[in-house]
Amino acid sequence: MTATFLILAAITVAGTAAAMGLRNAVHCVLALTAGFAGLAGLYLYLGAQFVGFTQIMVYVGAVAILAVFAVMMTHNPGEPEEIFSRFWVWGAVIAGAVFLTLARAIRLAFAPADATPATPAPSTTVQQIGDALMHRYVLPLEIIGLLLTAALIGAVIIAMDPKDDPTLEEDAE
Amino acid sequence: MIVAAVNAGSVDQVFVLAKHALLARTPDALQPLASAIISIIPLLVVFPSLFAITTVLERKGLGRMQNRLGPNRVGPFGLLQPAADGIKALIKEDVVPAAADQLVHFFAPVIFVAAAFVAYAVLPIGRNMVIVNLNAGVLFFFAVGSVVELSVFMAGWSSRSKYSLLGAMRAIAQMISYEVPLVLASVPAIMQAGSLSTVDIVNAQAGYTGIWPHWYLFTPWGIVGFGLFLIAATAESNRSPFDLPEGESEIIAGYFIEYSGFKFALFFLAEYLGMFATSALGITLFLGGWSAPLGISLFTVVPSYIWFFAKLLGFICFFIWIRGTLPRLRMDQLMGFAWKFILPMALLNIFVTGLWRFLPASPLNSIRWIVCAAVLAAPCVVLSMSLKQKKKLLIRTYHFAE
Amino acid sequence: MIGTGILKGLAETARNFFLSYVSKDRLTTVQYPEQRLPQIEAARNFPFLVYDGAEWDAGMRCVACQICEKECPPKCIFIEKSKDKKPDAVGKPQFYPARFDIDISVCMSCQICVEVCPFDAIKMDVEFDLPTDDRFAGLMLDRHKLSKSNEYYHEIHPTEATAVDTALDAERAKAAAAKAAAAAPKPASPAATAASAASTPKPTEGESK
Amino acid sequence: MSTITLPTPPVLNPPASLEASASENPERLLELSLGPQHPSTHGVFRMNVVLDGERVVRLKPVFGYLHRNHEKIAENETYLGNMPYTDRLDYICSLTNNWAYALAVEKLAGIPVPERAEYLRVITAELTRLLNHAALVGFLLQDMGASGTPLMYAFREREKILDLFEALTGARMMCNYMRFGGCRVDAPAGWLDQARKVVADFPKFLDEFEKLLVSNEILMERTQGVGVLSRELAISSAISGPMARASGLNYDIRKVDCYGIYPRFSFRVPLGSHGDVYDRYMIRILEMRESLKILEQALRDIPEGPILDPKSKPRGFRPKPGECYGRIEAPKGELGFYLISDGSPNPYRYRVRPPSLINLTVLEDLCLGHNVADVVVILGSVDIVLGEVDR
Repeated sequence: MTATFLILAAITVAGTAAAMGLRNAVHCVLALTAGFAGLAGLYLYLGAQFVGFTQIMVYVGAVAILAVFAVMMTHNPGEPEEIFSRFWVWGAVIAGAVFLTLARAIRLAFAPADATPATPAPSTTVQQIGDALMHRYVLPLEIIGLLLTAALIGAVIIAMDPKDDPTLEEDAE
Repeated sequence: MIVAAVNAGSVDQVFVLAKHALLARTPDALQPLASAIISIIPLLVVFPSLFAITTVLERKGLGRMQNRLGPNRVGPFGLLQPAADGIKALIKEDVVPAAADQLVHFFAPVIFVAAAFVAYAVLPIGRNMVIVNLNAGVLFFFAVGSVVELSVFMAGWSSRSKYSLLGAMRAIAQMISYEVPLVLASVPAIMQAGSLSTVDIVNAQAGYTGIWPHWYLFTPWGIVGFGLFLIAATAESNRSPFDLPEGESEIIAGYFIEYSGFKFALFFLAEYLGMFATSALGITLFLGGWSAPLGISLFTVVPSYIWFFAKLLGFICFFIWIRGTLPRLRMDQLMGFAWKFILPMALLNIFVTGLWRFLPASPLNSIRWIVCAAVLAAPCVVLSMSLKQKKKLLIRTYHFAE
Repeated sequence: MIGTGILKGLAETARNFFLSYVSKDRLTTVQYPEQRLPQIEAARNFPFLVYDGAEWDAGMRCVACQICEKECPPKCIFIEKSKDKKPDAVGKPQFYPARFDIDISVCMSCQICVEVCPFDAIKMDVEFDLPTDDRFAGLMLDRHKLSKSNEYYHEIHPTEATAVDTALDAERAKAAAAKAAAAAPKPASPAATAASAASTPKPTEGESK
Repeated sequence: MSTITLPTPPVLNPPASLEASASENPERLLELSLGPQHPSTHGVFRMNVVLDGERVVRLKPVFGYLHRNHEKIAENETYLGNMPYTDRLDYICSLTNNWAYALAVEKLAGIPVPERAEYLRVITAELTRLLNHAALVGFLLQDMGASGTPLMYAFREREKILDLFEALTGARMMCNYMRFGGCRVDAPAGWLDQARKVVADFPKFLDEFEKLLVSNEILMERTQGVGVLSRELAISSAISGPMARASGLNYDIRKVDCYGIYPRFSFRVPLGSHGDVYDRYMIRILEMRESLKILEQALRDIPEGPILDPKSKPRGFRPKPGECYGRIEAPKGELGFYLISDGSPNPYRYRVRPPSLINLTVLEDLCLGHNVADVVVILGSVDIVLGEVDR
């Protein structure tokens, strides 16, 4: 429970809590990004450098920008939204269920009597991760690659403007 | 000679020895914290002062290119001009537009400068003078680089002005679409060095054959990689032919149009720091980091950090030279140029590096040179020929009427 | 090839960069307050009134004929005639302006007043830094501020001043000759001069008081 | 008393295709006001631009910020008193404005002009053309982002010409030099040699300019095919000057009217074929070379002699009643003065045909479909000066 861990944990929890509580949608998204950054700090603190950097690059760099884009472009900050929507009851029930399952899973993981303090994982260098990707997990890597390209092309077609899409014009005539 | 060597050694390591001396005095409990702070403080001093010198260098360099003098009123030869600019930035009123979103408007430059500074953690300035030697150093650099876009958009959106929104949209599109070629242009150096850590990459380029250094620049894929890296770096730091986000003549100042006073100065500081960081990475990957350009003893005596800053100065002069000459690209051309020309070339370059690595070694590795150079030159020739057929970019002839 | 145009442009700016340290005609910057460009002779800024001799009030050439006031396009000259007379440049007693104001915030230095003035009384000055802290009175130059000596006129516009002076000397010589001729046959026709003096208040011949 | 019903003003031709797309999803469009305080509108000029993303959907020029009631003032001024005001029309080329006004009044009153004055008029007018085209090409490249370098080269050359004007007329930009029937003051000693030296040095600057940017790929990319003006549209909108010649229209008033002594000089008129910004940029550079040819010939055989017939009095000039329209090839296009005289010292009606304003009417047709960066470049290539547009 060293000082850095407390700080990083505080940032993550505060960020995610603020993401839920703030009134202005844009502030929520930025608070969420702070939460992601806190999480990345935790990974680095545990010595998992590669995961930490990818977390920063993917979540803070790309996902956050996507979310900020979406919120800033659609929300006009004029009318304030009310905090509690009518279905908050269902929300609470589902949240409770999720929390219980997670708590049980963590407790089982530490079944042996002493909950030893979290020993940092053996510091795996990027080299080993690269080898693993290229040898044992090469098939899933290729499949995910294929999936991502397909998704990318799909997104481009959806976003393409109907005006300058040649295929549509033929049907129009 | 030995005395010279010892002196050379000690002069080169003077900062490292100073740090150990300081550390010896601090109590053990504070040891890790003190060592971090001691290595960060010179960074916070050196690079902003380099920013100050660059602003003078830029204005005088541009001036001379335009046959005028450049600032020479404040201090000898205008060298105190950055001090004057700094004071002006501090004194000027910090206007925040009424409709602006105060919090986001305030945090944008803060995050921008923070991200710019954090990127220096992995850059080796001299022999074992790197703040932290991460074994995924280059990945860290690009991860932090991607945080900058978030702050640009926060600035653009929160100032609630149409011009800043247009500027922010352009900035995001440009940065994202040039981040990919930047990463792919640096992959060949990583492949050749076999590690992501910047220190390993510099050590891999250390040796000399005869007097020629083993820099990655002197290989066919190195030249092309360096060229692509340079273009992507200019675009990434919003410098001249790609300075669309703050196209003065079109949308006035882009995303930092509603900033004034010290926040405006912070944006400039962050932009220049970003430029230095990307050039420093370019030096590390292709120009052998802090190693001397020639193997002769006269050069190797000079301390390593001097070479690093000399190369950085070379980069800065190149950026200023480009800024003084080239007009700006338009938004769609800029994107087309990135996705249609630089990205394919970067991918081809990675393939050629692989080729280079597994071709049989031969005297002066001439075979590898010819094969790789041919593979790389082919698309450029094809491209310029296709442009000619499509009658684009043609110098026209005019007929005259009597 | 694709990049040659850009390289040629870069070479051009590099050439200018290094040449600006060497060749003089390229670097034309003049550090204004310390160094100044040589004054071009025909330059003109705001008008001034010329006076001959030492005393500005008596030697003023202007005879308040108000032609310049009528002809000035932006109407920035204001003249009040004097009641009494004084001898003008040629020696003939003429009116003189009791008040002659030019509002140099309105004047656009078009020198039409110089062109239409029959007495060469108003010329264009070259003085251009006239800072003042008062927008209205500071920019309304009165008679005293406007009048400058003929020597000053020779200093700023030498060729033009000499031409004006030769014309004036010729006129003075002609007037003196006319006076001498008028004095000689005086005994012959005293009645004619007496009659003409009574009828028109403005005497026609150059009779000095 | 029958009420007078005013005819409703005809709606200017709304581009049908755009109306449809604009009304289709109005909230997608961003209405942006470029100017009047904008770094690249060459003066106080506003453009109400409706953007779809970065593409221009509608553009409404708004001007009048610099309207100084020039023509009404002229009706209360004498003929000579108007001459200094013509300097302020197109404040970059004051001498061609003076010449156009002097030409109109001379045609109205039938005043002959001596030989030396005609030569001085051609020399000063062609020097003004060099000045204007150099400054314009510099500004065009400044709008495109070449941060000031070409502009500084152009202004360095412009300074030499302005010094010539100051030595001749007394003022750098507000020359007020031409009079009805000649010029106000003769060239001082050594002025003609100085002029010959400036004209001899000018090609060096033009070569430097062409090497710097003409074959530059980025410039070609940014200007070729941008803001295309078709020949028919140019003819129907009365476009004149380099903008019309860039669309292939062989119409140069120096060749059409042969006013002054232009027939004596041999020079050619460059014509473009595409009518886009690149052509307008190149036409102006080629025109500068033609002006240099005229200047060399004029400076070579300028005769001695009077510059104004001595008996013409500056004051009390009363032309006989009548009307006339005098026009010249100003650097921006056909600059004309239409005068009606009723015999009094003040003109009854004084109308200026401003080439910038008339060339500006087609701005929307040039800019449709391009994006914001091009609008600025197209406006730069139209070469407007707000003094002349607003009068």
